[in-house]
Amino acid sequence: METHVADLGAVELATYTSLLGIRGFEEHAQDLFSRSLIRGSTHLGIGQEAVAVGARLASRPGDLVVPTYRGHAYALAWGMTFDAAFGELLGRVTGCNSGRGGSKHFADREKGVLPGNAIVAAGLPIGCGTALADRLVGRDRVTIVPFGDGATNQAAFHEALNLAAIWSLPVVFLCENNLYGEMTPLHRTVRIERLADRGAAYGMPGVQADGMDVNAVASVLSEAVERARPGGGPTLVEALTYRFCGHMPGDTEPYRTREEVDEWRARDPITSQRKAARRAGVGESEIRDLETAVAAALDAAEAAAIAAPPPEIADIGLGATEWMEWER
Amino acid sequence: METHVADLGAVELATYTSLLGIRGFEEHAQDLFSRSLIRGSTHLGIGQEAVAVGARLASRPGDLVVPTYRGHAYALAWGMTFDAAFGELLGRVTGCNSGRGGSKHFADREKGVLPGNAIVAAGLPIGCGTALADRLVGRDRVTIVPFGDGATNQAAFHEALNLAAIWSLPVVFLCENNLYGEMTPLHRTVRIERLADRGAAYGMPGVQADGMDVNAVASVLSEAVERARPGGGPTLVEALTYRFCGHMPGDTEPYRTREEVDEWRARDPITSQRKAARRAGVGESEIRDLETAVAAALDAAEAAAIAAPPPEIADIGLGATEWMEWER
Amino acid sequence: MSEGASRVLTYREAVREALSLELENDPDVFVMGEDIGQYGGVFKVTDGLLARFGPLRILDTPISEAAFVGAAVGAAMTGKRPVVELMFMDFALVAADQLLNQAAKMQFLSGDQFRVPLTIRTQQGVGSGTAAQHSQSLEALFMHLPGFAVALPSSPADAKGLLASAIRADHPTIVIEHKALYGTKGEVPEGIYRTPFGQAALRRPGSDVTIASYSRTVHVALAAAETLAAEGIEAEVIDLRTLVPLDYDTVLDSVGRTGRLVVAHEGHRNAGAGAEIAARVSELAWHALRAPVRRVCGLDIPVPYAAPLEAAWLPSSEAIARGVRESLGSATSPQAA
Amino acid sequence: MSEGASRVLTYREAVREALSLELENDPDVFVMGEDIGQYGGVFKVTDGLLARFGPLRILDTPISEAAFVGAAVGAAMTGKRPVVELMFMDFALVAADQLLNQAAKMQFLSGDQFRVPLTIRTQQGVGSGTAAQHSQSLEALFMHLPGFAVALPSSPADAKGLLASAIRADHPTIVIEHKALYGTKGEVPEGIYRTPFGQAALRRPGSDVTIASYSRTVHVALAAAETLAAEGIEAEVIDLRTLVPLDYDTVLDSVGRTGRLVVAHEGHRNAGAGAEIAARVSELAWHALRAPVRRVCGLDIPVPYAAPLEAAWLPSSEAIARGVRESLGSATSPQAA
Ligand SMILES: Cc1ncc(C[n+]2csc(CCOP(=O)(O)OP(=O)(O)O)c2C)c(N)n1
Ligand SMILES: Cc1ncc(C[n+]2csc(CCOP(=O)(O)OP(=O)(O)O)c2C)c(N)n1
Ligand SMILES: [Mg+2]
Ligand SMILES: [Mg+2]
Repeated sequence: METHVADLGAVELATYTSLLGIRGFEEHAQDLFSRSLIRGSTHLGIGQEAVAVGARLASRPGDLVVPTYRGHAYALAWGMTFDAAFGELLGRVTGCNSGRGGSKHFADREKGVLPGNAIVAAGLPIGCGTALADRLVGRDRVTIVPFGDGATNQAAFHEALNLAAIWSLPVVFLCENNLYGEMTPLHRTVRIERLADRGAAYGMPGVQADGMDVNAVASVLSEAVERARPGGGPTLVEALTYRFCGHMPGDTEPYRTREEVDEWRARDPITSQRKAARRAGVGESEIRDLETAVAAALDAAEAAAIAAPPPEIADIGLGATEWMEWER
Repeated sequence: METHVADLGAVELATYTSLLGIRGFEEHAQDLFSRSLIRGSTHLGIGQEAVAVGARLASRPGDLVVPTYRGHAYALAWGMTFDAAFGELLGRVTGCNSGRGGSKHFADREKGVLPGNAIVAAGLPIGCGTALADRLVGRDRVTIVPFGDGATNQAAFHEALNLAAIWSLPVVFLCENNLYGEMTPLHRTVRIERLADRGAAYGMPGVQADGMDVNAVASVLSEAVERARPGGGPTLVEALTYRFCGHMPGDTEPYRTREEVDEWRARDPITSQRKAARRAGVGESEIRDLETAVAAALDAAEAAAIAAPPPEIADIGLGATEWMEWER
Repeated sequence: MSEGASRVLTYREAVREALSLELENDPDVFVMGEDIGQYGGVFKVTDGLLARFGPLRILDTPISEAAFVGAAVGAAMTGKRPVVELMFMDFALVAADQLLNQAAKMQFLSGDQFRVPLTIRTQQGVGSGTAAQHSQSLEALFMHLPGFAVALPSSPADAKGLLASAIRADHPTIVIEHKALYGTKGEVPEGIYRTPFGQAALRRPGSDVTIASYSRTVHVALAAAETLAAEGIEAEVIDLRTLVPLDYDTVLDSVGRTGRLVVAHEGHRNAGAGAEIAARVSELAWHALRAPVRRVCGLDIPVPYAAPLEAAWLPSSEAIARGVRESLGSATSPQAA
Repeated sequence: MSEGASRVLTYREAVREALSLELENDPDVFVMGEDIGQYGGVFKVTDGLLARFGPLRILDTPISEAAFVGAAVGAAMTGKRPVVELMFMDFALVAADQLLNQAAKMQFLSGDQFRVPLTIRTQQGVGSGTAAQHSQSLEALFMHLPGFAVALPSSPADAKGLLASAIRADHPTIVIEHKALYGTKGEVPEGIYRTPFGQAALRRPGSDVTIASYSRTVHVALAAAETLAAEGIEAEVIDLRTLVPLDYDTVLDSVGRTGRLVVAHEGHRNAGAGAEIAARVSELAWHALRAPVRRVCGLDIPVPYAAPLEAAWLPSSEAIARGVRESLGSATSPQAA
């Protein structure tokens, strides 16, 4: 892949924009939750943005993603609009799922985003299925399935990796190892050092990537994606990352130290990417303008969502199948 | 382990007796099925007997076993009487489960045999649980959990091995790799060469054993059992074996060749063990007498079971919990 | 429903024919399951399909129900029409998350963005001695949690026609065959036809009492009706065919004429399909009912192995006849009357 | 039921107290689940237990529900009394095999050789916006498939007493808490007491209509009863407390006096707990009933996220009051009368 110097600046800036938009969205979500505007819970990926953005960089337009409940970053990286995302967070009719799913279930059919899944590891078999469909049809598409470190102990992980391996499905399993499954440290729930090594049980390559570095993620994933695409089979990619925020609002974080968090914060992918853009020749003022524009776009989308109406009760049957009945 | 020459003969003869009894029982079951005296189905382990008997040799009295639907061999190796076994096969009140379970579910609480499980791999978590109970109580007992090659693709296998590994449970996972899961060859459902290698995904030793050789099984398993007992953690043992009979009555076996079956039959563990007993100094006539005695015992138990009554309909609630209701 | 000629087929052959025709008809249809390809299925339903349609349409899977049901969900969400064979209904419990949390909910929680035209084919019920973990009837689970349409054919013609409808549906469907019916025979129309969901079939007219049933128990109910006819009691036997949607119109019409309803099925009674039917009909036909709705079901304990216990566990034709007699014998109107 | 003093505790604290007392009382009791140790549970129910009882009694598990539920089954079969926290009832579907094919059937299929004194503790229901995969009420599954006793406490006192009973039972039990109740308060007796299964509680006497409910919906029903009282309608509110076994005597006694029954719960209506209650009471109280049993339940679609939809999905006090009014307004006797 050759890139001219001028292009490089644009590329790095685009990546920065994407990261910045996601981070900003998550911070808005934090704030909206604290203002009781988000119902239930919300699982943010602050600190982990480089993995989703790297995944997008490594994939082609049209490639699919099957996110989890911690899935805002993927939806946005795949092109979901802020309007659709804020609308869903707030349960508005303008939301990507018309307010039916909320934070955990962001979906965007047109952009290739399957519904975020709130059952740990349930997206892995589903991702095998989208890949299987593509293989059967002979379609040139890859599915990326992100999930957490804790998910590698869930039943569906095992069956899905094996199925994908034996059928050489065009899917990439992307483990976001943020060291904790909810509040439980990974070392208490597995006895191995590298989760990537679990690929070997299926005859599948397992590789690690620095999940705090968007380009590192993109390059490791590119290889996996481009192996998968022509039928070379799936890969287990373990991105080493960290969430700066709690697992969910209210998480008191007794399971980790301030120092640990600070160490990881020092590797904030947003900060690094800003530097990368500058190194690639983008001027400080151009970056500032961009930052202002992103912040404004977020504010505007949030305001629009707050002002948008909730779904009509009369439409409660949207998405019901033809044989469901919902009169009382 | 030192054994005197005279003892060695007795030991090899005892092992031969155990193998012979199991083989004979399975052949009786085949015959009973063909005479429509066994209902449903029956999954026999003809050819695989050395694994169960080896497991018994490797364990101590009191150690537990959690068999599958292909579990007659384990029940008998663990000391279940022929009467209880035939009784259950035929749905008699004299059966080990009082006729409630049938061929798939042989259980013998006193002998340490948990109910055979008819859901593939479901016994693995249960075996973790008996081992966990022992660990919590500080009891010096090991649980052995046999299952098939196909079961290693089932969800519960994964979760159970991981749980046992992280908690160092006193359990041994004993995979009877007979090359087929029902009618599907293993190489079509996994992409690795050795199933034992799946242990590595859990930080657990994985070892292979010649499943046609009772002493090979016993020696590999002994190591695993004696590592597990004092808290050294679980092992995945893969016994390479073969069933000479079909998966179930009516299996037309299109998935394998006559030659393949014959090759494995040449390694029949019963024949080998007979030779081992002879080599250890047991006389031909002693062996003949034993064979006659075993055959007679089987015939007598079969006849007794055929003559035994089925459970009374009035007792249909045996084993129902206190809050079940079963009037119509 | 039918067009053109018909011939006698077994229930098994009828299912196979539906699969073949839909596989021919639509390249997006494919079939997945354990031992369904080379071996043709442990009940031999899919025999010959691999040879005919090849390994990209007929997929043998590992023993990984959660993965292949989940894969079918994903494939269905992106345009395919997978037909999954679950070898025994009991194994739905190892794939319950994919079935009931995923397939059943994807369309709704995505705000109607993704549809799941998935068909699950399975078999259930008491055969002969398959015992507690291979004999269950689990239709009530799929009835309770909204998402699946649920069919339980009792005849070869319906086994074909309902499966064909299921495969064409744009929503999750489960077609629950009965292991004891595979060898039964009946007239089956040739060619493609699709038996609509939500249309019960009147299997026997009668004026004294209505028996509503489905799957194998329809035949048991018909036998009971014969016994009763000899006693001068004319039972109307309705084969519900699908439980979701359920054709209450036909049931209510019949109860409007007979004033009495007995529901018979093999699944457990407690909170089973019969409970819903009894509750709904009691509400909707309150004025027509001359006796409480009776239920004759599988007992509320696991299925035992031994033959006499298994027989006692099942809703026999004698038990159904007794239910009818009790219905006819019981007080014809509430106290308040 | 109670002895000695009592004080006001939250529902959460009451559950924790039951766990503490049973852990103290019996060394065979241990507790297992995700994030229940160091973190004290995502609903903070088990807070402090690890510090008090140590890691051999309070076990943090991996995210492997099938394995740890199965391990609890095995441990229970060999003499322990495990108490498993399933973080959300929805996750029962990833452990459904161990719950419903294994725990529920081991005693029966072993011919009474093995008992399974296992307790599952979980929480379910609509909280605020937990959406389709974290809001389900799945009690009907455990009611339908025989094996588990099923309790759904509505008050702190019952949350403690029913859990204590469950832990002492020699059979599988599931105690289903409600996520929206954890913060609610009530008088809770000190010390060990065990609220028997199968004994409903009369929460409000009334002569015009009976409302049977359980879990959070009891409070909704009581609110409906207040509304109705203002209209001159006196509703008797029964808290069933356990669905298996179910105290039909108390319900029938009440219906014998009121002649009318409304069943209210959050689970789906179709083939839900209310269906069974309606069917059974219609059969057993046929002569006493002056109107068909009505049901007011969660809608038969998945739970939506948006606030107004979620509220519309739930059985509100207004909906329950409407059900009561319809019951009172509907014809008082069958046509045949
Ligand atoms: C089957 C299942 N079990 C438990 C949960 C509750 N839960 C939600 S997120 C989570 C932690 C998952 O950890 P990990 O896979 O590491 O992902 P992360 O949240 O760290 O991104 C758990 C246990 C669930 N949603 N589904
Ligand atoms: C969860 C589940 N899926 C499918 C089956 C049907 N089934 C019974 S035995 C069997 C094959 C198991 O193969 P393997 O584990 O190799 O054991 P083997 O029978 O060869 O001893 C299958 C698929 C089952 N009982 N349970
Ligand atoms: Mg994590
Ligand atoms: Mg095998």
